[in-house]
Amino acid sequence: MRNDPLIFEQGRPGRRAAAQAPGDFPVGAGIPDRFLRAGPARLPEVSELQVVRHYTRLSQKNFSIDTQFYPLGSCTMKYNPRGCNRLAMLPGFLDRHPWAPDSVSQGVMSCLHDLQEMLAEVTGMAGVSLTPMAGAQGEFAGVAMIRAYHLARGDEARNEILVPDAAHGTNPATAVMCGYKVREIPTDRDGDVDLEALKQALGPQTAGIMLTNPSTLGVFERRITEMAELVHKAGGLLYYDGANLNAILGKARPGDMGFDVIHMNLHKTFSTPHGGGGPGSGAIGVSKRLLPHMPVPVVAREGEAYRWLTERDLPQTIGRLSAFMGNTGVVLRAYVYARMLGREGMGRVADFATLNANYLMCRLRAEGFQVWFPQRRASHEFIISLKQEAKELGATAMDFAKRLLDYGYHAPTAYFPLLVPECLLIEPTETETREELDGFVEAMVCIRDEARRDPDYLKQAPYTLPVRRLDEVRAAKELDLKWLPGTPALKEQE
Amino acid sequence: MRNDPLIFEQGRPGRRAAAQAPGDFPVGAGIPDRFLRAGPARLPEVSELQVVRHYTRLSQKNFSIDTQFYPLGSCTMKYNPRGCNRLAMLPGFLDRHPWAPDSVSQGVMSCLHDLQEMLAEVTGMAGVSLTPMAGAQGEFAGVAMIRAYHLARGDEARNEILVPDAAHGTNPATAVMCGYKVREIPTDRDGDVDLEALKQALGPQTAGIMLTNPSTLGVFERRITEMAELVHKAGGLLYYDGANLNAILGKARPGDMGFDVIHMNLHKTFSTPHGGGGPGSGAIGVSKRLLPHMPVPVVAREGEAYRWLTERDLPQTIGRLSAFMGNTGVVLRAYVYARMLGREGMGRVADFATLNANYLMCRLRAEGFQVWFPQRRASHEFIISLKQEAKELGATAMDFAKRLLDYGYHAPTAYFPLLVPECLLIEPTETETREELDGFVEAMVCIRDEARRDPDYLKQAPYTLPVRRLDEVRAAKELDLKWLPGTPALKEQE
Amino acid sequence: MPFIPHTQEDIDAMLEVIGAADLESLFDEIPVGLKGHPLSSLPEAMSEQAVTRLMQERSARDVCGPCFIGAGAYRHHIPAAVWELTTRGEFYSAYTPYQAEASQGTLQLLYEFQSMMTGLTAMDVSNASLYDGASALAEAILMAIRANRRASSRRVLVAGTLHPVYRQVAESIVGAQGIVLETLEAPLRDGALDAEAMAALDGAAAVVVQQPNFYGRLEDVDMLTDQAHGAGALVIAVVNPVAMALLRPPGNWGRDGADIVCGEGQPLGVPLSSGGPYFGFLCARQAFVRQMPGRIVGRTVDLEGTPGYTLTLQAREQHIRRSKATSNICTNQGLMVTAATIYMALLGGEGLRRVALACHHNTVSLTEQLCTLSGVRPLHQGPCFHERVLELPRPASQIIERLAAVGVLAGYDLGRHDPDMANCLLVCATELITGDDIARYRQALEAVLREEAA
Amino acid sequence: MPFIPHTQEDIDAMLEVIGAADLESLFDEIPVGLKGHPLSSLPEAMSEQAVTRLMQERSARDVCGPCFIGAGAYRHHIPAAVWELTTRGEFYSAYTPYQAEASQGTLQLLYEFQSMMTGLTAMDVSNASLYDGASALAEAILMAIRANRRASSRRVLVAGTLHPVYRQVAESIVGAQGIVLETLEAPLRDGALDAEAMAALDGAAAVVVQQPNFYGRLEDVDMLTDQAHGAGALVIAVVNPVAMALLRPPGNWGRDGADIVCGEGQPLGVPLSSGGPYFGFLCARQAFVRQMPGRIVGRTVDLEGTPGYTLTLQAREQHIRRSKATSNICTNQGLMVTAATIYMALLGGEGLRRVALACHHNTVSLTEQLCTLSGVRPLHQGPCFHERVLELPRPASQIIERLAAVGVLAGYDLGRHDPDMANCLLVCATELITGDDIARYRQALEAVLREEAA
Ligand SMILES: Cc1ncc(COP(=O)(O)O)c(C=O)c1O
Ligand SMILES: Cc1ncc(COP(=O)(O)O)c(C=O)c1O
Repeated sequence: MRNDPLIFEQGRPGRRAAAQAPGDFPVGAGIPDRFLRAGPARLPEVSELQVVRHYTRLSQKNFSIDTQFYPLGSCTMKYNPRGCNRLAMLPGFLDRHPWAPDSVSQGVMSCLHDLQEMLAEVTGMAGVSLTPMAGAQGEFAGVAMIRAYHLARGDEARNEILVPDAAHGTNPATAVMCGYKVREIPTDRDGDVDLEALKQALGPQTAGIMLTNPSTLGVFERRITEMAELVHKAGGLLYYDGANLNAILGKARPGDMGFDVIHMNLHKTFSTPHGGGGPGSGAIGVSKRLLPHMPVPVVAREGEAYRWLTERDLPQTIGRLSAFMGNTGVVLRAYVYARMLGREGMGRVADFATLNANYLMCRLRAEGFQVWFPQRRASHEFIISLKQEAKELGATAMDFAKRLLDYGYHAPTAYFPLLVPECLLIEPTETETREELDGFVEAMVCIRDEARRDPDYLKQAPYTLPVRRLDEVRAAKELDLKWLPGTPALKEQE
Repeated sequence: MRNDPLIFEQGRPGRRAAAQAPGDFPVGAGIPDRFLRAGPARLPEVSELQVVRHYTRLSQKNFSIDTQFYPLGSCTMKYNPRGCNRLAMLPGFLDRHPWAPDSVSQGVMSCLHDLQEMLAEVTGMAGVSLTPMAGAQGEFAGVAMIRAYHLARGDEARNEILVPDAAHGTNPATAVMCGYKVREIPTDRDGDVDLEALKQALGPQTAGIMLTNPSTLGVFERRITEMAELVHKAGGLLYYDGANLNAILGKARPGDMGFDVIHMNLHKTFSTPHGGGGPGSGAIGVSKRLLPHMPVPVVAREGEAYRWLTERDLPQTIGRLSAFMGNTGVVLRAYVYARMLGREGMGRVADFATLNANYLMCRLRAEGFQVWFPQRRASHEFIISLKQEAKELGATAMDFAKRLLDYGYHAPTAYFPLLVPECLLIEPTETETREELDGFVEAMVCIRDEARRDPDYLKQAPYTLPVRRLDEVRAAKELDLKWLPGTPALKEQE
Repeated sequence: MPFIPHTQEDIDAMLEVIGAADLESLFDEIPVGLKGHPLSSLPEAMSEQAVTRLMQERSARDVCGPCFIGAGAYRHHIPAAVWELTTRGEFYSAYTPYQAEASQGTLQLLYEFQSMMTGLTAMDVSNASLYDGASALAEAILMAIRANRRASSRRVLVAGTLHPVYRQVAESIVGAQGIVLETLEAPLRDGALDAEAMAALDGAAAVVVQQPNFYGRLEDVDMLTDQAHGAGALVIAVVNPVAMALLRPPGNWGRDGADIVCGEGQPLGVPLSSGGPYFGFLCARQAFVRQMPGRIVGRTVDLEGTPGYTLTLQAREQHIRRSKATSNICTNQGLMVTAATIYMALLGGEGLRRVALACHHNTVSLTEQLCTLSGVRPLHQGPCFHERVLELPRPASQIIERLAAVGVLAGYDLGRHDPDMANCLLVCATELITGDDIARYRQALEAVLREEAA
Repeated sequence: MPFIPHTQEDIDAMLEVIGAADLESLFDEIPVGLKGHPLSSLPEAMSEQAVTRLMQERSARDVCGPCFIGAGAYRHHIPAAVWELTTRGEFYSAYTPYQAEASQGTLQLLYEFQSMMTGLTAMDVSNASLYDGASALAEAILMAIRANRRASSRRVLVAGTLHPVYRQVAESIVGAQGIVLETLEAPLRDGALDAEAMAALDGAAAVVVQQPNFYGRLEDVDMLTDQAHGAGALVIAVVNPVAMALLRPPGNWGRDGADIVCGEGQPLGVPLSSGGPYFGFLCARQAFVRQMPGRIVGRTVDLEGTPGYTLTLQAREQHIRRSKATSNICTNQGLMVTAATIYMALLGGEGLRRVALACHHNTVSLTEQLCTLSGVRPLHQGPCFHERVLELPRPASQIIERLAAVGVLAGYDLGRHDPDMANCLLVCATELITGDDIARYRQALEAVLREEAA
């Protein structure tokens, strides 16, 4: 596979993409010398063709939804409709300044308002704020609102957030950022939260609990109503981590389950792209009691006109989480997607995400892989454990993951949730065909055969990607975090 | 390399990209049954994600300017600025119906008019028509005008077009389409047209001569003025095949050389993309005497307003060559490019195209490759012959071409012009860096070394592409020109 | 220096390798008198920023609002995926796939395109595009002359209901080769050909029929095809590809089907863009494949037996056969074919049928609505696809201008081609037209008619 | 069923494999009472065609013409190549590059981004983005508290000239952890901090300084940095990245340079888009690298010794360290970083310097022109970058509305944050503003002022 030198290494002093810069103005008297930088900033000096060619080639080295099946559990890597991208990038949306007066911004505001309403309806919440910029920031907003709620009632002793041991890392990290202590609640044999443990953990120190349902174990928390009652009785509130909303969209609503606050990952359930790491949108929905604490701004409709609600309108708000109003462009993509799904389409998402997951689970089980909760229905995702393969063949979940790449499949999420040994968390999503799922099963079977024939072979996978397996230990030990002039060029590859 | 089944093979009966079709209307009484087709058209039945994934993956199997150096002689594969693409696709341009009244089309018409003027100036011609849809159609228009000119003067005996033996295949093919006989003129030892032979060929039967200058041999026809005089004296006209205009853009003008008509390949000199085969634009320029015969429509400026000139304005026109006015979208790209180059930029194209070609030629010569006209200056392209390598090592131009692909370089044009044995026609263009040229030289040297070590190795190249060398003979013998239901799926590859 | 990567250091070093003193001396073979024209009328260079502003301003001047014009170019919904994929650099900036191994993406796509077009037209073989519909007809006529070995004449009969511009283009292109186009005129009843028209057939090498025809009317293609074949003429069908998802495809016309099919590919995912780039398509019987103009892709295998795709039958083409080629075409409309292939894959047979039906349905609504205005009536009564001729109480050209001024693009003025039809307007409504659009048109037309009456 | 590929046959076969009777029974673990809410207020599904029309109509309602607003978001020229490349599927639809071998494209790009940002700021290390500039400041403050082992306090001093919304966001985020933000107020001379302001420093863990500051003014960053360091506080610089191509970068402020640098990345090739998605950047000294929030990419080798790229120092992050992570951030703003990296590569150091200079130059012209109107004058005299405060004879809010009505976006109303500044307007002119735009602004403002005076 070809080597692509760093863009810096392709530069030459004085080379420029000359069509892109304006003419050269003198600095003038406006800015005294002492404010100016001594030399030019160290940026690449390359031509426009070099830039286009370099980044086109780099892009080809990525796996992506647009090129591969990506059954990455907890991440909902489904098709990102191209229509959403194009419509969110219409000039009127793209060029609007965030401080443009409401009077000349009714178009975009109407979209945001519509989406607020749609999300409230589909989650069963009383109000929605679109400002959080990703799931984790939605979590922050949610827990901050829980805190604001208790404090507003003078209930200052609550200093603990409960988190199941299967929870995503952002949950405990968020609780801490909001000033809380974290208490872990164990999972029972069947994959549900251990209700006894929960009861024991609840108390006057309990601010709330963060749950996702179905959980990151891929199963629906069956006693959710009971749990909600317990937590509420203890004076705590329930937070719904909406990363798994795809599993129940249009089928069941967190609000009906008793949750007080929810964040949605619009970049999962509402199909906005992940962009190689972001941006997302972590829109939050709240029950009535948290309405006063929502993060601002939020769009309100007054007669035919839309206007921004700010601190003035919501004096008890937890405040602002971004300089403007969050990731509007992402939100617009989600809005277009929601309109294309419509009422009927919402439930179909859950239907087919669940169908695909259960089908894939059953097929893998039939091929002899260990499904972790075999007695349970899969939600939109499920777990298999390669404990057996690791013990008998020395082929770990990591080895399977890396070898899958050679077969043209992105690896499922590996080693999460932490409590299942050698696990793969597999989420096929609703937009994949049955043939694709069958191909994945076939690849898993082939890989196990390879492991049986030669366990070492998998250890060295992948074989067909731009690089072989990378030395991550070295990366962390011998930190090399940026290019510097004079650094030796990358080793030449053919 | 992965195999991508045909899009048809990925379909299932009843599968659809449902967001893309309108609702289902009844046929109604409007169309009686006997007009209707019996069953649905045989098109793929696939989901939107399948389509996006399939064509994204297919695209990655192509070489292109955006990913590789592409020194394809006679084709001017230079950087296609992305700004040209974006601006030609602005909604106002994209959505305009070709029959929209002039009164609401002044924006696009002003661009076309500006470009007509710019092209006339840079080629030294009196008028320009943008309607021909590619070089070959420009040639057709040009030769048809020559014919119209003679006929209009009652000069009906002229039935022959002269074409140098080095000419591009479209030249003789065009002459025949215009009803002419073709007479070939040989090339002399130095790469110029054999002037004696030309003199002998000229006569009252001569309608004209088709030339490109610099010629497809990569050298400038030095006695062009003399040739023009000879042809004109014989009553013939001179046609300039502008495929090589990149070599002299802004430096010398065909009009000044005595040409009566020229076509320009806007998809070469003016950097619009080749799109995997097209579209192009073969705009033509004419001297005063051919003005009345230009193909319509053409944009005229009257005061502040633009209007289309049609058959009514140009009763002696050769007529229309397309239903509307040619490849407007391509022409707009060329216009943006021309505006970005501006006056100064035109000459720079020729300067650096020529610098790159001469540098590459000198470096290859220094490495021992046989430059075909070593005593000549290269224009924007030049020829090397691998006669020696073919004889001594059994490594043909074809073998070098195929092996270059493995090195990440698109092959130069091979076996054209026909008169040079085992030739590669190499055109680096002005937008490539010196480093890229050096890399190409290095690859050529390596390949020759490989041939010396093991002549058979090259015969099997390429090795690293999606397919190995293809059986073209079989393709032509056992015609397989379309997918049919039930055709065996492609052999599975890993 | 936009797009030029050379630094001064590069230039100096390269000139040294060449042994030239300066850039100018690289042009020392060009006679001095031919060099150095000042190009003084050319404008200064603009940055991308500046030219962006210029083009935005110009494009904003042009009215594109509800469009009821057809007459050869049709505004359809184009799924966003089509052009987001088509403009990928690997499609956009690739050359003609002569190096097959380095062009499998484009080649497989073209093979799929050929498969789709033959599916749509029910023909045996398809090429990989010609310039546009009108020039494709010219090529089809030349091809028919080559293919019809039985006919000795160079006479080709052309339906009087064919798009008149197609006729003009065909004449411009085939005229020089001594081919004579005659009109199938005769009783032009209700905007479509009838059996009597076919009397003129005798000895013609080919007949050109358009379905739906220029007036939007459906022709009795079975009868026409059989009669032509009976007289020894080949049938050249000019068809709208979207209509083919609904209507009987030329391969199934009459007893034996049409012989050559061509048309404008624009409706398949290509934007209006002032008339181009579009693409012409051409399909034919297997027997005529060696007479076809344009590129053709075939499936073959590589030296390991892996299937792959390559241009084939290149001996028909100018770069091999030169003056004996089937056509002079070289660069075609590849990128448009890329878009069309993706479009057809997204729509599928059923989706495209629905598009066709929605167009038909909207055109019926449109004509019904407009014909409630006094003085407006349909000129023909027979079945139409998505266009129809309306007779107005005033010249269509005036009405068109007046409506354009209020942002409605009313249709195509038939007076352009026939002074007798000066009051006739050809209207079209595709699936993009909404009830609101139709109401707006009706209202604007009503206002103009009332005003003029006053 | 948009986006669902299942045919009825697929569904039946799959249910059989599962052993379920129907789709509904796949949800049999969900208590019955929780299912089946009718969602009656949701609208019906729309086709892409219909939603395209809807969005086109809505987007067309919003005025975007000449924009003189800045205040944290800036309209710059974005080369077409930036988003044509950024929206390539392989960038657009990829996940976070946890599987390094399958993500070398994104990872190498991020490594290049880190190299560019450290080049621009003259700092040692950069992360691979945070959400936006304001939230990046919050993270920088949390990081400073962790990093400044010398300081025992959780007091952070914030320049009174910092963007007030940044201050609000930082408070929303760091407040819960007992961190107190205090204002560096004192003599706010001519819109910038002076030495006296720094008296309050004692015992602070960190100082936050913005360059250029909220009012567009250039701060005396050398003095501020040295004084802060003298008092044992870390210096957190909030900077505009375009300005950094022209101004002294934080790594070179004072004797030792700033300690942490953050800011809004939007000016680097990211469209305004109503405020997001943008991206926050964060750079720091090498010593603090393990305290950084967000992802970091490192270069390493594969098992054949080939260089490659991977996420590194993941032990700082929530997916490994959970409640002890440096931040809860997971999804960041990767795609915006892709755009910014391509933008910086296209502009280069020289190009970006020219952009900065053109902005400065245009802002000087703008303020000069507007200040020829009676009653309009600059509030501050000292050096500015590309924003300046103008004092008007009326409330800025009124003027802004009036000008918006004629399509001019006049600036930012400082009365939002400070009633004393109700007549103050913060204006900005980037390189996109032309002389015509300025003339149009001046004319419109003149008309409004005259009218109101009358
Ligand atoms: C279960 C769960 N919760 C929360 C998150 C955090 O969301 P984000 O990455 O948008 O911050 C994720 C995302 O990976 C998740 O899978
Ligand atoms: C020398 C020459 N003439 C004519 C042509 C024909 O141009 P086009 O392919 O645009 O029809 C070409 C294109 O390859 C060429 O190289």
